[in-house]
Amino acid sequence: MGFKQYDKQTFIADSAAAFASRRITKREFLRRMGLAGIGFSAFSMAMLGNTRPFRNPGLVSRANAALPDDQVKFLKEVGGQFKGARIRYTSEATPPTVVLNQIKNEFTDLTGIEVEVEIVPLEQVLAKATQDVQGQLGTYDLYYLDQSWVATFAPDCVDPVELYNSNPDLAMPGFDWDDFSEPLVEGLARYNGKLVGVPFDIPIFVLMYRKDLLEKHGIAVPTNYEEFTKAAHAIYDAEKANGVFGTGLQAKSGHYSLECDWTQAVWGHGGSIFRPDKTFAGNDEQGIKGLEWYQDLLTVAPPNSTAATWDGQFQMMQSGQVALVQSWDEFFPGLDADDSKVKGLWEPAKPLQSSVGLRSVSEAGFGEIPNLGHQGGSIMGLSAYSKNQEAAWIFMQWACSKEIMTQCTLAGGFAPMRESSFADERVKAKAKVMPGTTRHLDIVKWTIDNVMASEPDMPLWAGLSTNEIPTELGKLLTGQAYGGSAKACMDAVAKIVDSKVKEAEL
Amino acid sequence: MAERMEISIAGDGSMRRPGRLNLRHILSSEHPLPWLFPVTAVLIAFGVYPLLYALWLSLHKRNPVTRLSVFDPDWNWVKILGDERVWNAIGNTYLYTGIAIFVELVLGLAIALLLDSDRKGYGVLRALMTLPLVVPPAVTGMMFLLMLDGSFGVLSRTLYALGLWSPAYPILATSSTALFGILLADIWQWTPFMVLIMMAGLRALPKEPFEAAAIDGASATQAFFRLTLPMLSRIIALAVLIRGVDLFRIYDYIKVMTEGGPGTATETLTAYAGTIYFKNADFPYASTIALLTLILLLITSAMFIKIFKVRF
Amino acid sequence: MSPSLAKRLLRDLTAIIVVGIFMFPLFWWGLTSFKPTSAIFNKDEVVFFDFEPTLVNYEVVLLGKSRAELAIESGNTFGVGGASSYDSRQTIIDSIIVAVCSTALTVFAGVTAAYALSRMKFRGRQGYLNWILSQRFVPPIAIIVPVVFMFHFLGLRDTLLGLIFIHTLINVPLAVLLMKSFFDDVPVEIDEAAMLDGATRFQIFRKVVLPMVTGGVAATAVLCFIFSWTEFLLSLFLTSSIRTLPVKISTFVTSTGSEWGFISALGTSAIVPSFIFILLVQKQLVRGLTLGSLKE
Amino acid sequence: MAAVTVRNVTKSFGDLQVIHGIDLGIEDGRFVVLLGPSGCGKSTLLRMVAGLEQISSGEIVIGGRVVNDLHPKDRDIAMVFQNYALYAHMSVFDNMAFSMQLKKMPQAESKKRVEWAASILDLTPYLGRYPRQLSGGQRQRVAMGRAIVRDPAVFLFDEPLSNLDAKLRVQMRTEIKALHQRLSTTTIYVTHDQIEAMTMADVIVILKDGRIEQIGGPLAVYDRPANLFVAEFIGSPGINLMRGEVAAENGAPVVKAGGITLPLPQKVAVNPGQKVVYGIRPEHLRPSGNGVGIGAKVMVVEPTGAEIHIYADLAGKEVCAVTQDRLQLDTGDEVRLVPMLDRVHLFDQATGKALVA
Repeated sequence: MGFKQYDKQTFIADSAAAFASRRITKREFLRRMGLAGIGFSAFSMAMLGNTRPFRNPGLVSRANAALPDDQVKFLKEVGGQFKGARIRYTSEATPPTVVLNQIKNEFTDLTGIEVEVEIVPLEQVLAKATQDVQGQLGTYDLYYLDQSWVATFAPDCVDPVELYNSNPDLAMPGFDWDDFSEPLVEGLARYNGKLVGVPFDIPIFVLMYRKDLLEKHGIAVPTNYEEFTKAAHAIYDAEKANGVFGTGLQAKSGHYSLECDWTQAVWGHGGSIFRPDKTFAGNDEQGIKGLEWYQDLLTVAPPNSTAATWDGQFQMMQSGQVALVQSWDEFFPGLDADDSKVKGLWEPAKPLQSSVGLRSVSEAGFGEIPNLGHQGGSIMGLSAYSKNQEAAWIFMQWACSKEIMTQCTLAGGFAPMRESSFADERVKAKAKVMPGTTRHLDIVKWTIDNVMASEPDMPLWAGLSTNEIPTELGKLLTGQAYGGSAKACMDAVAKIVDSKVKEAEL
Repeated sequence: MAERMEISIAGDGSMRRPGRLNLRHILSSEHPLPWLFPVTAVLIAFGVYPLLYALWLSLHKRNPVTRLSVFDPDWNWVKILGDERVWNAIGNTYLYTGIAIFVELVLGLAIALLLDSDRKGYGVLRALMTLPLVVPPAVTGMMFLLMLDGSFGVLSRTLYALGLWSPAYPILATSSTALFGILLADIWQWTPFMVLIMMAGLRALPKEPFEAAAIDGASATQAFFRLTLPMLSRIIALAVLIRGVDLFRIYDYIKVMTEGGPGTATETLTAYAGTIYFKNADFPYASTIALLTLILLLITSAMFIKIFKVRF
Repeated sequence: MSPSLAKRLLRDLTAIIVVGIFMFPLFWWGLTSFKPTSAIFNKDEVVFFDFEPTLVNYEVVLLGKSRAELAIESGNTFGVGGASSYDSRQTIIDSIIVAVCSTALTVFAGVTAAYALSRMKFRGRQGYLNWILSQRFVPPIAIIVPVVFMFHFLGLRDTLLGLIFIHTLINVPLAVLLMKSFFDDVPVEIDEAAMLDGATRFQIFRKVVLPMVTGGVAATAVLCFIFSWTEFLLSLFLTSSIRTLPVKISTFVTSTGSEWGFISALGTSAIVPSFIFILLVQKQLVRGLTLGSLKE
Repeated sequence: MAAVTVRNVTKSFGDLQVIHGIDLGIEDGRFVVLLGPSGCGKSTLLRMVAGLEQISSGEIVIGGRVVNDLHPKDRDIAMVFQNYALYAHMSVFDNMAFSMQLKKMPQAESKKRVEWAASILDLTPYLGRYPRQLSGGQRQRVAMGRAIVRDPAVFLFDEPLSNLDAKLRVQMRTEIKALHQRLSTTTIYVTHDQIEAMTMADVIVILKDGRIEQIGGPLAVYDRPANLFVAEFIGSPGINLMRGEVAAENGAPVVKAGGITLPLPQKVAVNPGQKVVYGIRPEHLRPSGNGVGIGAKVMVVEPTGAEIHIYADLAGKEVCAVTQDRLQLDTGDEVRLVPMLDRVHLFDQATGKALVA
């Protein structure tokens, strides 16, 4: 043991501290890390070069370290019965899943259950999960289900609360179902009265703005859609010479991100996607107003917005290209990352108010909830066709337990699902400008509790929201069709959507 | 006769009577069957069944709510005829295939002529030229996505700086140019393939006709158009066929770079099939589009083979 | 009558520039893999060399360094024992196994069939050849659903063997076509001479004709290797825990950002094996790609 | 050492019959040349003997054994191909030893044989080389060496010299002949080159359209062609042919052709009025210096050294005369030509068959 473990640790820690306080250069830091024999691990990545907004795990304790004793005992004893089982979970690379993938071995340490997390892009998750349920193959034990698919997969998942109550032998002590944020359970996980899974991820629209730029030009933080437009134009006019745009959009044609932007624009202008009679409402007066508002924003956004998804939008924000964005809260920790050009310059704010008033749930269709905070949450669902259902169920309870969920939040700075995580002292301690910051979470919690919106719950929605609607929107926004007329585009979408709904006999 | 060596080649020999079913003969190496068995087995096991299944799927109507498929042979095939996006995709497919083949062929031939030299260093250049071929197409797509990024891409930025392009129209985000952005990736990756083929063609050309032409006073240009091109015509036709088949089924680049967008500006048949498959999970309809692609490809290539008398 | 020096220089220059243009994307890609994110996405300028190079991307994808590893090193951190989802060592091994085995299988099946198609006369030969070739026309997307179901029931889903089979399926038409052209180039009298010398068909194939087309076999093998190495769609759907390189790279595109550093590092690494292969048999490859169409 | 008998052999490719019932007996030790224009079926016939082509009907007997259904390797034959068909990846030694290796002959034995063959063919210095390192003639010798090491009952040659240049061809021709005289193995040799056939053959078999036109010794087929085809095919420059009608003149039969009168030998059995073709080989058409003979106008004079070829217009027909006399003739000169009567060939116009006994 030449270079003693202890020495190594102190050396790393010292180097890191030195680097953090800019006493040594990056290169010197990397050299020292190399000397320490760890190469460039997560730590140096966190310090040096990140693309992921949430990727700032910091140095926190082991995930299981603070797990209550009764839960540890449960995992060891009950989970231990399924030692050797291998369960599989397919998911998009959302922040909680990525963290979960990193810490899953701690679960294996306790139970002996092997966990495989298959991370693939969003639509592949859909296709793979669809294939799995179509053939009832049982390839996956756990599904990642985007909220827009919940209706589709409702029949294929086991209701977790029912399972918890009906099978006390496998129920994790102290799980505390009531701790889950009520709007999330209702808005994300429940379909037709059935709980399809456990809320697992909740990116939600909030307003984010460049404090420095707004102050520089004496512009107040916008609170509604009209003010947002005005502020975006003003900044664009003043800063375009510096390559700074008013806003940045995730307007990639044919992509779900565009649909999200559009949906929020429609809701914010008093519209909705569907009417109670299940016809498409995007082409009514409010809907068109919303779309026209969005078209106008494109003129002050980087032209590349029409090729950008959330990924591109985040790059615009992180590189300092845009000043005002209403988008996913989960970008926020990345904006405070060390490699961000705008560290500490962004501030979160409540989502924009609607000056015309929102449409009520009863005025919309398919369980759609028009509101100010568009969410793209997802749930973890337990497959009804799983061949290792018990083992998977135990893993699901571990992954969704208070402590582990809090740990995930701590690791990535993204919004938690549980009230207790929001209140956790460790989480609160990170509410400052730092990698993996949680300083936006107050706003996020307010948004979830008060103005969280939900897209329609309907089996066709997965297709409509990722194909038909954003494709036609893309035609409009990139000038392929409709000659810039929002009305023409929305009428065309209405025709397509209505015929699909009719065809499906919904 | 002293040097004559005694030898007797005995042997009853294998009987080779035509038209008689002789198991021993069929299973011997004299019969084609054992030779063709491995390929046939692979194709039947993994090729025939999936295709028949796809056909079977295309004859079903899928209910997105119940997820049940009911036999309704006309449903998808009637739907496909009335689907504007299919017609748009057919147009895009042919456009994409046509442009890519033309450009890759012309460039490939030109570069092959340029690099066809025995002088020192040209071997290295030729080897480098093959490099793009080994990049996975999905990665090529990402590579060009990054380089063509309207805000940060090196190619976009260079074009802006040279005043050749306006930042207001990002190549991949503008419906009239997106297809060319994808073509750029395709051309980058596959022109080297054409270079290889054309190089082989050039190297195999006989010298005499060129010497004769030079004596007849033909210029280099004349010799190229009157001799080189006609003599390469067969290999060109074959190259076009091979490349065309792959281009017609183009998927990776489009998927990675534009997903068929903006709007439907770059949506080819396979891209559309992919969209229906992945996003709408309408497997029967996706199968129908994929089969339509296959049918069009078979017809097109059969016509091509006939017209240009391609031999393989 | 050699061209003037100026002309030669002009040609050399043009050749270098053209090849340079084709090399640029690779150069850029490689460069990106050493860049920190801030140098990849810089709103003000395109960053060429003005950045602090980092090896972190390679260490993560090729050496498996991860956040978790740091956690172990420092003893008290979060996520002990976790695997980095960017560690691609297993991916590279799996990719090589799949590509090598499917290439071997493809070449074996293709070479034997091509020999028969080149040398033996039997009814339906042309039809059979057309059938093999038409397999290459099938869009992969058409067979995903059936193959997934089929593989599930055969137990081949998410196995290396399944991938090997499916890559063999998509490559075998090309292998047959290529190898047939190579066999066609060998005069049939060779077979006849060997036959008179007392060789059986198999001996003729094994001892006489096959050794004469080793270059062709090499060229075929390289193409099959490349196609297997780069295949994306079917690999994606037939696997979940096994990941081939293109599939793995595609998972670096996430909901909150694409890991361009990792993507470019693994992408650059993925080029190396195929390029080595291609260099080894470049001559045969050039020859092989003509598919015998030069023979009059 | 074997006789070869071909009995009523036919060959069809689909509907196309290419060999029409051929009968041929080849005695042991003979050198038989199959001669004919391309497409006459000579190669097909050879390949059927080799077993490389199936026969459609009939029988082939080698050394008393019916070999119809026998695999080529079991027919006790060896064959030399036009393109040599050497195994490019094997050395000269291995090329020759291959058949013995297949039979698992002891190494020492096969080595002895290869060296024996190599010494016969002057290949000893080249045993370690590969075919690509050899000249055309050497390759041809390797191909022959490969055949002779096996010491087969029958050698088959399929136009073995046509890929060689003229000088080499003459040389190889002699070598093959010498080899045959040395080994006395039954040989069937296919060529379209009549000189090869004439110089090498014991027996020439002339084929046309899948049928045998004539079988005979080289001089026999030259001097006594059985029909017009053979007469025309053999000989260079070719035989002069004139269509005409038998007439009697001064009590002697003559042939009237295009206004001229061609003399016939007395004994010929023809009837006046019979339509015939009159044939005379160039060397039997003598220019006369004394005013007798048939007048013709010189068109071209070609001295070859040994002889002079005179092409002349004879009543509107071009004829060739060959003489060893040093005649001073120019284009346009009048020359008188005299056919040697005992060398005249007469053929029936309708059947083409020879009329002179």
